[in-house]
Amino acid sequence: MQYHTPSSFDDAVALAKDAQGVTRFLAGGTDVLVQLRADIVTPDVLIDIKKIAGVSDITREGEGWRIGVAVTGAEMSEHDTLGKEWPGLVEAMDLIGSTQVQGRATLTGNLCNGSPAADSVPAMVAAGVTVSVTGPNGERKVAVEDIPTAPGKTSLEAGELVTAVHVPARGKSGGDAYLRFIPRTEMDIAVVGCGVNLRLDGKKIVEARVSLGAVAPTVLLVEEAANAIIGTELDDAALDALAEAASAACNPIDDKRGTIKFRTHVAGVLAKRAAKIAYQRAEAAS
Amino acid sequence: MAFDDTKTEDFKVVGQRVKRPDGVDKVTGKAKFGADAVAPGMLFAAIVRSPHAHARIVKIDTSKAEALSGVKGIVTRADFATGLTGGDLDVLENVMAGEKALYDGHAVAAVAATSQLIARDAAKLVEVEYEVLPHVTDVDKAMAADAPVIREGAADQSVPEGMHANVVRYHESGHGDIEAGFAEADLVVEDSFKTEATHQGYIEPHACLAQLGGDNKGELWCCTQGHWNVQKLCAAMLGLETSQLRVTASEIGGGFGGKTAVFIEPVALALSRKTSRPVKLVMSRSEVFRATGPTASTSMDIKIGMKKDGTITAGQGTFRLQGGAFPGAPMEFTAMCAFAPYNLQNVKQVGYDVMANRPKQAAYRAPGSPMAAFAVESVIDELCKKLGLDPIEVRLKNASKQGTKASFGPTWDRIGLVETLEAAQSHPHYSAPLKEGQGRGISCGFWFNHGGETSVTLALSEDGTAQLSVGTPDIGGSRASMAQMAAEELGIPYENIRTTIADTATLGYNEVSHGSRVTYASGLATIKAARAAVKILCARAAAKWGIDEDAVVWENGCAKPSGPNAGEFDPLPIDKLTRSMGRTGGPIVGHFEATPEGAGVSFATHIVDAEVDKETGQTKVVRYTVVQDAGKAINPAYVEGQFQGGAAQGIGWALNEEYIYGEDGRLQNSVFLDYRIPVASDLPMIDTVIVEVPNPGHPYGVRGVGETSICPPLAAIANAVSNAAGVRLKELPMSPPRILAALEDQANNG
Amino acid sequence: MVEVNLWSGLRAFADGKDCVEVDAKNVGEVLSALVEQYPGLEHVIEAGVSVAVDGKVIASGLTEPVKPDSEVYLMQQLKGG
Amino acid sequence: MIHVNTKINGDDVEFLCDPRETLLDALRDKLGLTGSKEGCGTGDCGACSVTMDGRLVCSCLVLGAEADGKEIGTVEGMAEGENLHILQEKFIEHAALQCGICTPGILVATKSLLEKHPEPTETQVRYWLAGNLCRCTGYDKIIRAVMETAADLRKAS
Repeated sequence: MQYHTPSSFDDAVALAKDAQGVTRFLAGGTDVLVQLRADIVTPDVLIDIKKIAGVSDITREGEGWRIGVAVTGAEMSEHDTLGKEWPGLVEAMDLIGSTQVQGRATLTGNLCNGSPAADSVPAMVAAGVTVSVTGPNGERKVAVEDIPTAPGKTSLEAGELVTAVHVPARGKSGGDAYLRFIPRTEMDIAVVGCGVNLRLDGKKIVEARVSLGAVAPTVLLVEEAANAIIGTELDDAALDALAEAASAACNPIDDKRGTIKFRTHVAGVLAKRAAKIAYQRAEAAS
Repeated sequence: MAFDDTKTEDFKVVGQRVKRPDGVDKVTGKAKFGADAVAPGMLFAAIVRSPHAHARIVKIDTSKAEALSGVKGIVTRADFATGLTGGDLDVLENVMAGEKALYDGHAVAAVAATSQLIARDAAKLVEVEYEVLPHVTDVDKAMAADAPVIREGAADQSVPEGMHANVVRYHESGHGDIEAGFAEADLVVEDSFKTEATHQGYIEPHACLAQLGGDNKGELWCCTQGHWNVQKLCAAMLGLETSQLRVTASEIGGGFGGKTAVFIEPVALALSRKTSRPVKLVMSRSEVFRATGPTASTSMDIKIGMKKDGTITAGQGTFRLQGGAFPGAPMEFTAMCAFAPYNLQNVKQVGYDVMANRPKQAAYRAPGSPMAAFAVESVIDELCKKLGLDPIEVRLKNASKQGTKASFGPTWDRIGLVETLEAAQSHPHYSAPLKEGQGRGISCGFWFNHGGETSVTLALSEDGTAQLSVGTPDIGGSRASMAQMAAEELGIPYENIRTTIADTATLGYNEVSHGSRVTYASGLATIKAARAAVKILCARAAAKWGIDEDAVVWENGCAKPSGPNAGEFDPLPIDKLTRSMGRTGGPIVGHFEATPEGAGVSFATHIVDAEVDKETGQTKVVRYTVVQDAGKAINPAYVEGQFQGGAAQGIGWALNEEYIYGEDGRLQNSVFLDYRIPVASDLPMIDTVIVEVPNPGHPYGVRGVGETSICPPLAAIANAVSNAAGVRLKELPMSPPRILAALEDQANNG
Repeated sequence: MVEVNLWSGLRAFADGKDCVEVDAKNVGEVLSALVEQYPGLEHVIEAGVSVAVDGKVIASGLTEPVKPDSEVYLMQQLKGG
Repeated sequence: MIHVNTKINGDDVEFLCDPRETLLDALRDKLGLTGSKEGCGTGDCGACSVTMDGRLVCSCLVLGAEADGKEIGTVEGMAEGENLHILQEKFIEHAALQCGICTPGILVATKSLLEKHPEPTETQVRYWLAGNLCRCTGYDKIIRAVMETAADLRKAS
C-alpha cells in the first residue's frame, strides 16, 4: 500500500488519477482503517487529505457554513454557533461512535463510505446540505442525497473527491432534528435513522424535508413524509400521516441489526419523535 | 490457636478493603498481559481459518505462502501428535482441523513470518480446497431427523435409542412422582424457552509466546486461567513430556471461563518447533468470536405446578443444549441447577448435549446455570402473577435450606438462600415505587462452586516478610485476598506479603482458576501453608527457649509461651526468628498441597427494575440490586466487583448479546460493534448486599462468589421486562425486535 | 454396606435401580464397587463423576471416608467457569 | 517504509513503519509502549486510547504514519515518575479494576474527560466512556472513582 499526503486538492486529484488499483482517501479513517484491519478493503493507494490547507476549518459561507472535509465530529460539537443553528446535524454527527471516534470521524468520510446507516447523512439530506466534488474533469456541486448510490457505492467518478461541505443558511423559524434507533445507548450502527428539517410561519409548517436512514439501499429523502406535515401545525393527525408515509417509504432488509418489520415500524415512530423536536426548535427560533 | 481451627471473628486484615498489590502496575501500563511479551528473534503467526460451517478439507496448498519473503514456516494438522483419543483428541481437532472443518472459523493451517503483516498476508495465500457439506447451527434443527450428521459415533452410551447422531450425551435425574405432583397443583404452567449462545467477551484476545526446540524442551507464555492445564494439553498435542514444557501465566485480561481451554498455544508451539524461533500468536477480536468457546445455546421446556398458597407441587424441565461440533455442552449443570433453589417433593430434569456446526463451547461463569434459571424462574414468576402471590414470599416458602433434599439428590448442608431472599425483601429497592412503563423482576440463582487440585508455597524472608506463591491466575484481584489471608495467619502487615502467580515449574499441579475456586481453594491452601510456616516458627522459638513446641503459641506476629506454666520469655517477633533461620534449622517455608472438597455452594437473589419503550421495544435497566451469599468476604470491594460484573454480563446476555449465524452458517457479528456487550451508558449503578453464611468447608467460611452472580440476571430481567411490557418474553436476547413482535402477537391474539 | 443413590439416567445401567448397595469405606471404594457390580456404569465413572457424601459434594477425591449410614449420591462431575 | 518523527509523552521519537501499520502497532511493537492494548482493532473497545495533539483517539484507528509531527499521550505518560496521577490513585483505592486490561484506555479517556469537563455528571461520564468497554466491573466502581476524582480536583483548585 502506498501512502500519500498531498498538500492541495489538485495534487490529490492528480495522485488519484494516476493511481493503480484500489484507491481510498483518508480523512478520519474510522471506516478505512477498520476495513483495512478486517481485510475488507486493502487499498493499493491511500491518499491522506488532512495536510491540505483549510480542511479542518468551519467557516461562514454567506449565511450558511462551509465545513472542511477533515473537520471532526468533536470539532463540530465544540463549535460556538454551528450547533445552535443546526442542532440536528451536529447531534447526528455526534451520535457516530465513541468519544474517541468523534476525535477522528468526519461528515465527508461518513458520506463517502456509502453506508445507508450513516448517521450524519440523513441529517445532511434533511438540512439540504451540498458538497463540492473535484476531479480530473473539474469541480461540481452535488446534493448530499445524490452521492450514495448503493451500500458502499457513491456517484463519485474515479479520481473524484469531496473537497468541502456546504450547509445552507438556517434562516428564520427553522429547526432540525435527527434521531436514530440502536439497541444500546451508544456504539451501535443505526437500525433506523430519521432526519427532519422544517420551517414555520407562525404555527404552521411551510417547508419540510424528511429523510430516513438504514431502511433502504441508500438514505432516502421522503417527499410524501414532508408533504404529510407541510401546511399543518403538527397535530396528531399530521403526525400519524407522517409516520405512515415514513413507514411506507421503507424498503429495508432483514439482517443482524433488525428485521424488515421492525425497521418499517420504527421509522414511523422516529419520524414522529424527530418532527416534534424539530418543530419545538423551530418555534423557539421564531 | 490450633492449626486446623476455623476462625470466624476478630479478623484484622481479612474483611478490609486493602489496595491490590498489582494495582500500580495495572494503572501505569506496566503489567504484562499475553500480547505484551517479546523474545529475541521472535516470529509472528497468523492462522488460516475455514470460511465454511462444514466442509471436507480436500487439499491444502501452501506453496504460494511459502514463497512469500519473510515466511519461515507453515503448520497443518500433520504437525501435531497422532494417536490421541477422547477429550485430548477433541481438543486437538478443535485447535487444528483434521479431515473436516466443523465450523466457520475452524483453524486449518498457520503461518509464522518475520512480521505480523507478512504473516497475515501469507495466511491469505494458503490455498485450501474444500468440499462444502450441509450444515446446521440451531439446537432444535440439529436434533431433527433430517439434520446433517456432524461426526458419526460421537454419542456415548447414555443416549437413548433412536436419537439423532448429533445428540451425544443424555442426562436424567430427579425424585418423587411428578404426575402426582402436578395433580396436586391448583395451577400448572408449562412453557418453552430459548437462549442464544453468548461469549465471555473478555477484552484481552488470546495471546501467547512459544518457544520449542528440537530437543522437545519448551517455554510458553500465555494468558490463561490455568497454566498447568495448558501444559498438560499442549504436551499431549505436541507429543512432549509434560515436565519439559514450562508454562508461565501472563496477567490475564479477563477470562470468565473462556480461558480455561487452549486454542492457539499448541499452534504457536508447533510453529516454533518447525522454525526453531520463538513465535508470538495473538488472536484478532473476530477470531476470538469465531473460534474460541462461546456458551451453549439452549431450547428448554418447563412445567411447574403450584398450590394457591404458593407451594410448588412439582417441577419438570427438559434442557437441550447445543455446544458446538464437539460433545461437552454443560446440560447436566443446567439440569441440576434448574430447581436447586427449591425444596421439591417431585422433580424431574432431562438434559441433551447436542452438536452443531459451531465452535466448541467453553465454560462461561456458572456454565449452564443462567439459562436454567431464566426458564424456571420465568415460569415461577408467571405462576405468582396468576395466583396473585408475592414472588419473594413464594420463593421463601419453597426455599432450599439446611436439611432439605436438593433437586439433584443430596441433603443440603448449611446454605444461605433464605438469607439472601430475606435481605432482598427488606432492601429498600424491593418496596420502592415504580414509574410508568417500568417493571420489577426478581430471581434466585445457584451455583455449586468447586475446590480442585491446589498447591501453595509460602516462603519467609530473613526480614520477616513473606513470599507467597500460588498457582491460580489472578483474574479479579485474588493476589490481594491471598495476601490478606496470609497476613491474617502470620500476624504481619498485609503489605509485607508478596503474592506471585508461580509458573508450572515452581509448584505442584494447580487446577484452572474456575468454579469460583480461587479464594476458596487457593485461600484455604494459603491459610494452611501459613499455619505450616507458623508451626516451624513456633518450633524454632521453643528450641531457643528450651521448652516444648506445644507450649508455644503464635500471636500478632510473635511466638509466645502458651501460658505461665510454659515459662517466662519475652515474645519473639517473626523477624527475630527469620533472621537466624539459616542457623536454627534452615529456611522456613510452609506449603500445602491437596484437593479441598469443601467448596460451599452459593445462592443469590437479584432485584431489577426495567423500563420498556413499547413503541420501539427498547429496554433500559434503571435499577439493579445483587444480594448474594459470600460465606465470608475476604476483600469486600472485590466481592462486590464480582457481584457487579456478573450482573452486568447477565444484563448483556438478557438484552442484546447473541451469536448470529447466517443461512450460510457463518457468524455474522464477530466484532464488538455487533456483538453488543453493555457499555457504560447502558447501565445504572449496581447495588450490592453481601450476605455471609459461613461455609463449614473453609477455615474462614469462604464461599466462591465469581459465578453465582450471573445466574439470576437473565430471569430477573425477563421478569422485569415482562412486567413492564405486559407480555412474557421467552427467548433471549430480549432484543427490541423480539419485544415488539411479542407485543404485536399479544395484540393480535388477545 | 452403603446405599448409593444414582441419578435416574443411570438406571439403564444398574438393572433399573436408582439406589444400590455397595461395600465401601471411602469414595474410591464406592466407585470401584459400583463398576464391579454394574459393569454398565464403567463408562460413566471413567468419564468422571462427583459424589455427594452427607450433603458435601466430593468433586474428585477418592479418599474421602464413607460411613455405612452416610447419604451417598452419585453426581455428574463438577467444574466451573 | 515510512519515516515518522513524533513526540510521545513529551519525548521526541522516530520510527519506521509500513503504511498499513497503525499507531497502536507502532507504540507496542516498535517502541515497546505496551500499556496501550488491542482489544478489538476496530475502534469499538477503547483499550488503545491515546491522545493525539490533545484529542482522545483510538490508536488502532490512526495509522502510524499519521503520527508524524503530532504529540501523542499514552498511559505511560500519566504518572510523573513515582507519583501516580490522582485518577490512577483513585482507581486503585476504589477497586475500579479487576483484570486491568481496559484500565489504561479508561484512564487516558477519563483524564481527557476531566480536562474538558471538570464537573461531569454521572451520565456525562458514562457517555464519555461508552467507547471504553470493561467486561469485569459493570462500570460501577469506575464511575465512582471518576466522580470522586472530579470532586477532589475541584476541592483542590
